[in-house]
Amino acid sequence: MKLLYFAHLRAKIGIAEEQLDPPPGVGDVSALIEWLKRRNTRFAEALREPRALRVAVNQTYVGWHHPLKPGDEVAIFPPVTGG
Amino acid sequence: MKLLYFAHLRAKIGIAEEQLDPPPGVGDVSALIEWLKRRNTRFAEALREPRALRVAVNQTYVGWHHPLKPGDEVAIFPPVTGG
Amino acid sequence: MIRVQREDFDIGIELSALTRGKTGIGGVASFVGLMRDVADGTPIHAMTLEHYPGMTERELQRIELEAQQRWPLLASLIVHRYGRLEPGDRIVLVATASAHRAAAFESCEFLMDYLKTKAPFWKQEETPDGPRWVAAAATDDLAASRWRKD
Amino acid sequence: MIRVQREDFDIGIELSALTRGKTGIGGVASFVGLMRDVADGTPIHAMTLEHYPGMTERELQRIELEAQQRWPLLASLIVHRYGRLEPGDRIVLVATASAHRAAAFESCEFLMDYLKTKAPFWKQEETPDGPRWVAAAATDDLAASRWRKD
Repeated sequence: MKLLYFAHLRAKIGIAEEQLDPPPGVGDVSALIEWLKRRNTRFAEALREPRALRVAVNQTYVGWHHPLKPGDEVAIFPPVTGG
Repeated sequence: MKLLYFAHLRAKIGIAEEQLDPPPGVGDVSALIEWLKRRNTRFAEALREPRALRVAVNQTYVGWHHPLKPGDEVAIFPPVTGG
Repeated sequence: MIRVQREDFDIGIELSALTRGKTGIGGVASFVGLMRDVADGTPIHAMTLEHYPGMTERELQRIELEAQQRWPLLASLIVHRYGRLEPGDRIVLVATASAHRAAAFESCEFLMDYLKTKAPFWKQEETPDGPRWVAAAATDDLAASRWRKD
Repeated sequence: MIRVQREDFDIGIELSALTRGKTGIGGVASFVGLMRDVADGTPIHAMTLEHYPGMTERELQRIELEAQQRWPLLASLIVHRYGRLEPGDRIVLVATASAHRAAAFESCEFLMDYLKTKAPFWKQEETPDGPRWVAAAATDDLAASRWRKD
């Protein structure tokens, strides 16, 4: 699975992109976020407030219960501020 | 008094502009229109439908009862179609 | 700023000049009216825009001032052409600049609606059956009426 | 048509290319977002726009398609820049063309509202106290929500 972090999430976590395979129990976006938060304090701090997170799977916005599969591109980022 | 006619009013009346002094009884826009209509059939035909006329005195839109004075620039034209 | 002219205009140059040095501007809404090649199902080869020199400028200035009083504009521009035009030609440019986009959009639409019902311009179209004067659209009166403050 | 690019754009050239040969177009509404030199009372020296390559293009295409389905558009364009910008620089151009002006204005505003809440761009501002990430505005969510068809 490819993970991408943007904007101040990227700055807080300290990496922009990583390849990783979460354990089999991590089946949806919500479970992935919880699992990431347990990795270390940087993740725990960056992902603390779920309402301030947006998630896209394979470059499409998804909800909290969207299922995940190996090979997915999962991006986690703050609300957008373009335009 | 300077009179101006525009668009299909001008085409129907056959003149774009004229200098004339209506008789003393012609004190407002409404009276001027009625007086013009009695001049000849071209005017009578062109000014037949009051709702299809717009009037400006000294380059400002005015209503039917706007008073007139010597030296005024009076323009009569159909509803505008610019933009 | 308002201008009534026979010549074409360049939107890029106009908007750059309008906003130059005004770094409080966050957005510029603009509208360009173009000449269509068909009206009410009839092909139109060309069009002549007649206007009332003097009053046209006064009306455009009055409309622009009203927009400036109703919205927090940092710049505004109306350029309207007259004379003979062909399909695809630019007729009018309206642009409004503000710190935020809502004021820019609203005031730009307001200016177009008022210009359509108040600025003394008249269009004569060249059709296969000869010239014809464009009739005022009831939809334009309706569009302008929604800005009235009762 | 959509484009995501580092380079500046010329509005006159963009709009001419957009409407060329399409003589059924009666009006083009457009919006240009510019970088302001102040935000929430703080002077801003410069700004860096980060984006999500790939998803940005997909979202802009999706938003454009939605506008084309909701309004009778004859042409549309979104150009959004990324990278470092300074006050007065152009950030975004949205343009919509239709036979009549109401559809052009509405769809242009719709595109800007959706772009502001959906396109994956993030702004980092350079302030006298150092860099700061721009927070999403609740007013943008509100603006986007009015287009929802319930």
